Amino acid sequence: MAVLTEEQNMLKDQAQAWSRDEAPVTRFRKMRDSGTDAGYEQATWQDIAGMGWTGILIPEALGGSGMDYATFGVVLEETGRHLVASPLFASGLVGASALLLAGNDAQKQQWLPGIAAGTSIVTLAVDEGPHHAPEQIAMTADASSGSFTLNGSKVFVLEGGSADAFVVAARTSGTAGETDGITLFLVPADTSGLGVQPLKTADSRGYADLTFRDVKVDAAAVIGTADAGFPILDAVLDRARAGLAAEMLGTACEAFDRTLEYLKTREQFGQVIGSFQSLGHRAATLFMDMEFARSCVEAALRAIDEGSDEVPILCSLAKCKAGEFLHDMSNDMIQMHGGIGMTDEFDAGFYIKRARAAEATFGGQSYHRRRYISHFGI
Amino acid sequence: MAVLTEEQNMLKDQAQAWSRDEAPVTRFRKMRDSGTDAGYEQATWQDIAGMGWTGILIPEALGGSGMDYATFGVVLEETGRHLVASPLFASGLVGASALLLAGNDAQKQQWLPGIAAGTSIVTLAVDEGPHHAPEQIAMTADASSGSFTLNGSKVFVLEGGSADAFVVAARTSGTAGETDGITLFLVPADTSGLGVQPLKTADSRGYADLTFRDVKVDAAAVIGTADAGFPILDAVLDRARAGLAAEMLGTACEAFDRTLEYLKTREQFGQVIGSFQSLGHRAATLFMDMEFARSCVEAALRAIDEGSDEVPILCSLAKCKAGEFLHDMSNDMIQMHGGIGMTDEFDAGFYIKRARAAEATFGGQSYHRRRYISHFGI
Amino acid sequence: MSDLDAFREEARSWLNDHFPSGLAHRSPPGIAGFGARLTGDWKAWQTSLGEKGWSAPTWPAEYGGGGLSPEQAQVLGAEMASRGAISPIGGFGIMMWGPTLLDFGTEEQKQRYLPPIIRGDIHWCQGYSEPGAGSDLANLQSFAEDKGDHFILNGSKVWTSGALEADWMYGVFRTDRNNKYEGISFLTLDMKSPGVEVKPITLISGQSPFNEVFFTDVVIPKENLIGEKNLGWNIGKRLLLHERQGIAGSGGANVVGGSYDIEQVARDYIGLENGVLADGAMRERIAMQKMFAHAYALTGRRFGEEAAVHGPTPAVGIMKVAWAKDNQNREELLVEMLGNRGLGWEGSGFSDNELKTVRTWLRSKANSIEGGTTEINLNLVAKRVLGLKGY
Amino acid sequence: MSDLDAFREEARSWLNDHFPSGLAHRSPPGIAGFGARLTGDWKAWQTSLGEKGWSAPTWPAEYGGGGLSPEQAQVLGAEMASRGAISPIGGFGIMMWGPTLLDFGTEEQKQRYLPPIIRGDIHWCQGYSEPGAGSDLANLQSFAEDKGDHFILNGSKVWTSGALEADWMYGVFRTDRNNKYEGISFLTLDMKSPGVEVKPITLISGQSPFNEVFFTDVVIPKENLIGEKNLGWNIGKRLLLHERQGIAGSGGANVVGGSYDIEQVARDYIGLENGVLADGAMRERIAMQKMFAHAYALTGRRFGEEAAVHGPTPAVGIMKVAWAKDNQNREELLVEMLGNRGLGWEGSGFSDNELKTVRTWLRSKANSIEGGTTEINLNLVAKRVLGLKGY
Repeated sequence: MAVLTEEQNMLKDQAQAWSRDEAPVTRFRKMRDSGTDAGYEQATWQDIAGMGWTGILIPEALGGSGMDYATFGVVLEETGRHLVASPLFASGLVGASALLLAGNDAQKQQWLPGIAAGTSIVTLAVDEGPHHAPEQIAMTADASSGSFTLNGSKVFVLEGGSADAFVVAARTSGTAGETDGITLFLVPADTSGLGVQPLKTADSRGYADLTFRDVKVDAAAVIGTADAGFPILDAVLDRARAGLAAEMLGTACEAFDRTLEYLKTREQFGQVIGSFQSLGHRAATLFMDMEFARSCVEAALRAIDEGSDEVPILCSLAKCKAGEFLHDMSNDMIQMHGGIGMTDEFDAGFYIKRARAAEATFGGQSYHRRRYISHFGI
Repeated sequence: MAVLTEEQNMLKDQAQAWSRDEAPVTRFRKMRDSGTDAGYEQATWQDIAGMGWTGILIPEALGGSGMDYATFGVVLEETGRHLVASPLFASGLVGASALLLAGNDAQKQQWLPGIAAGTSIVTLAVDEGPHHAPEQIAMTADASSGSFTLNGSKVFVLEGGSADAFVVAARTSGTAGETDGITLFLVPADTSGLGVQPLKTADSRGYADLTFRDVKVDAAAVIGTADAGFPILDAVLDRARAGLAAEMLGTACEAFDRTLEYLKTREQFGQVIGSFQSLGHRAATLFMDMEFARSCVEAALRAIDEGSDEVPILCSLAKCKAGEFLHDMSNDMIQMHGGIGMTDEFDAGFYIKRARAAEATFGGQSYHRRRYISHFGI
Repeated sequence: MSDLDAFREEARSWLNDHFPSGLAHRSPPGIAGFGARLTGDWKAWQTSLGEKGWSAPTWPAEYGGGGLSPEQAQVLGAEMASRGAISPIGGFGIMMWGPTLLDFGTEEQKQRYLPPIIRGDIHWCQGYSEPGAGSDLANLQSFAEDKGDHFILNGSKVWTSGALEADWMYGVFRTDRNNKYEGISFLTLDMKSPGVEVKPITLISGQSPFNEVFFTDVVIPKENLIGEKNLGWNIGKRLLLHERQGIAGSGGANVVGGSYDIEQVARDYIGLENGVLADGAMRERIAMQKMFAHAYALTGRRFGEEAAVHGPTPAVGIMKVAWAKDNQNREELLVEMLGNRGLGWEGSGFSDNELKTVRTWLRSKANSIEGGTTEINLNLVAKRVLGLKGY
Repeated sequence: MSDLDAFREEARSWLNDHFPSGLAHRSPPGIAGFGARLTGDWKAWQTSLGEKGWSAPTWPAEYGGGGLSPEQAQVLGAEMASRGAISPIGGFGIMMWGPTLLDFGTEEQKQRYLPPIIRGDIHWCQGYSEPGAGSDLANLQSFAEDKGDHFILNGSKVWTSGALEADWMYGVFRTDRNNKYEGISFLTLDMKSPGVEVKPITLISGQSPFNEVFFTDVVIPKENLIGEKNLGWNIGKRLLLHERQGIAGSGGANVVGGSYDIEQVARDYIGLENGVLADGAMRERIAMQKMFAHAYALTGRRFGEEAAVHGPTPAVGIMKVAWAKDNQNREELLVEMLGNRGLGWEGSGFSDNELKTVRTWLRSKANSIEGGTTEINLNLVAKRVLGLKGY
């Protein structure tokens, strides 16, 4: 792991201890078994807000602590280990990033203190089809006399069922496939014509599909500039990808640790199964994948904090490498545990379900391979 | 291995004994070290012709034995094991197939007896770029007053330096990328304007690049019908692919057998290295690949003999699966042998060099994956 | 008319009289093979078939079997298949326990156990796996203490398919703690015995036919011992062969039920451009998946042809490994192609096919574990097929 | 002016006087590191550098070294780099044998061996591998029989880089046949001794710096024993650490020489359609290759940063495995993209880059064997990093 600052070390210790003691996977299981639509427990969410993690990125003047993405990553890695369910990532990182990057003062004043306090949940609504494809936005926002009318739908919006407001990417000009003509809007959840349908997903996280039927917002709802929203969206997405990659890294690291522990204790044929070379070599290879994924995730977060030109390429790299490692690790967690790994009573199922959902969110491995290589002119 | 007929069993025994005793890899090495351009020794070639393998496909009336492709495959598998270098495949299978499928009586009478006797070598000249792409033929054949003028080039023509005649695919109409407009010509090697440049390749087989500068042939040189040569070419290529896949299967099986033997005898840390699970499991997986490749090769040859509709799909499957197995096996042959596998003194280098050359010939794995899946409407 | 033709006439005539045509091409209700209780036409068909003994066509008639020759059984099978007549009598009793009993049981045991299996009256479950003994099956600990005329059984079994519905269990149990392999006995027990408790297992894919079974001072009469005491491992192993062949022989179809067409999913969820899948990398991966499945099918056919001439080959050991790999690859591709539509669990937000794909994908993860893990199977191939030492 | 600034001035001034400007940014002739005999400007530069001791900047001045502090050595390195001054004195002597000798040699041995290494007068080769001992290095059989005041050596070594050019060899030799590890001694020997025969090894990629070395009754004086008799294995292992770090630290570049740009090959041999590689599957494979290489580079950098604070981590064991995988994948992709242009061996039918790619591809196959096979390295990671037993 990267050399941490004192502040980061403190937050890491806090996140580690709290996740382990107060929000272990048993708590996630209880939430899952309760069948709640929200995908998280209010008590957990209040704990998180109380520790101030929701305000990590938000300036002190607006109720946050004004720290950086690398620090957020440290926390998400720990919560990711225990599959902690909450809108921390969707609102505290993604929603906040949109406002921080392009919100005007009024928008910031209105929403960021609430995000920091955990009293407002703001999330991003971008995709409209089964695959992540921000350039393919088709949802329309028709301008007339100073207001906009939104029509269309958004799918798989993270924490969509709990959100107080959505950052919505819609098309004010051009057609699907073009990056020009996209505008970001901040749309409160209670706006007339906006329908929210929560989804029951395999990973028990909170997602919702949204429908927009003649949803009217005024010009003050525009984040940034009309028609020129794509670069902002892209920047927000890259922050989301790096943050999610940190969470995924944590999830995969915990799967690795638990599996390694099993390899050291489970006996078959009179020896611990980790002593069988086919398993030991796979564990060593997964260790390599883990270290490589970590390097990429940390480099992406650092690049964001440093304002590097390499943000897009490093965020695609991080999301892809964390995704590859989590994919393989979640499969091998089951395989190396054998039959027990297949039972719902054991936690491996939670890890593989979360794995595939996180992989698909904000672009899977295949998407980010294409995005990465497009930077090399082929 | 498939259940063989009595005839096939006899030929298999003959090919096995002769390859092992008369044409082992040491003989190939001697040919390589001699630096000959031809890529084979005359004595070997005369042996092969003497045993009648050159005439396996050719009717008895024309000097052959009128057997089938499955039988040819049995022989090629055995010669492939020992990397036997000769124009048997290029002429006895590929060249003969073109004439058998679409040659007129005069052409058959003129060339097939010589092919069967080994006194004529006829080979196929199809590709013009670095990758197999029969639809991309750009070489032109301009018709005027009953004759054709050929201009362009052909690359990597198997046994091109030794051939007495070429089956040349050229374009009489249309443009590169279209299947219509291709015509096959039988062009003697001594035709004026035809240049032959032998190549020194890593696998020491005989290949040549051809250049055509105003090469004139008359209408009697057309095989089949002008402009409608592609279906014939495709059928010839499928036979070539299945036959080459059989040879590749033999090459890979020998690599497997030698490696397995090494795993059973080489000791490290006081035990045979095959007892290390990481090597044993890889050997078991390679065994699976070997059995799967065999099933595909045998099915493709059988489909040709039965005139099945599935010839294209099975030939692509066979070439791809034999290619995948040979690719992996030739890599693992070196890795499992360790340092000795890297020395020119040992034979593994011959196997990996032959592997990549055979993989690239008449379409590599990637080409055949595309061709296979195109049959499923995606 | 040959004897076989005569038999064909007999079979046709009997099926005309006894097979309810309304059941044509339908599968028996309940979890296939785990013996649901039948009613109506299905019950009538079960009774006819069972009384005729054609639920176990080649078993000796003296135990209620059909007493048919293999050739006759083939004719019967073809006739039933041609009219879509599926036997509702199956499961462990027919597939594994009966054949094993014919080899290893005493005359008395055959008379006692076989007729109700053939009639489909008694449903069996198989007590093999234990929590502490996964791949190392013989490391089982459930202990049947010898009390003279009976055993007292304590311990537990896991992965017991159909235990909730079963009337009886056969299985392997420890009777000597000092000998790993020669301390195991093959016993049967009535699932209604006091001290037997069954707890269903939910899998990561949802409900399952699997159970845990707990034994607390369960009394097992000595007459329920099959073979000799402490020498039950050989009987148990023989039975396992049937299990592995049964699983790998299902030929690429997943136990949960086939997933839907991969090309169609590609078209619907990724889309074509100029008649070709828009994602070239995914197109290659689909090709690889389909070509592997094709090679698997051709290999199964070839092994069959060769076995008919040369006898069985140990090379079939690779088929179980390949089957698991094929299933898992295909399901991963399907879930990836579905994108966020491949993450649903229940509810109206997803189509039935989407929800089914998710469950099938999760269920497929067991394919490389059940019936011998991929690792164990590769060990077996390395040892038995390749002749390598140390496995 | 700080002491370091003063030293910087001194270094600049000395380099101005002694480094022949015509050699700027040029590599020494001959096989790098294996000590070609130099002439002209190169010889003059060697002599100046060697006499100053700056070919081994941090080695004690009493043995002819530079006697510089690590900080001074860093300054010197930066100054040399900035004017493109490359030291022609290197190889095994400087990189591995000298540092080991400083730890394990007697005063007399240091006085004897170090000065000519520093001056570049004596070129060393390393006698480790043997035909029968690959991954199991300690299984070496070359036997040095103790004859009182000398040893008599018989046997052979293999994979000895630069043996043909070397003046001396250091290496590990068996002195006790009854103890595997505690029966090995670390010896030096003059390559001109009677009974030493060197035979170059041709690789599948062509010529190589490797040799076999045969010993027939070679006399080795007792004074050539480093450390104690039979306790040379620890010295040998220490040296190996340097070798592994050296190989993995070369950072993705192949020993034979870098291959050419993968994107350019893709453009030239496959081609673009609408600015995107025409083959989508190959495009994804190239992306995976480049992303792995990128992750490898980032990991190397991170390990460096962490080591500076927390000290070295055994996790670097994965870097050798990754390096080999990266090289081999890249070379396979290149050869595949070249198609039939990637099958040339020599002659005018192929471009220089094409021919070089084929050789580099073949040479890369050794990357997972040399300096510890991938299998051995995975064992080491399993044992030392993951704490697994049985490796």
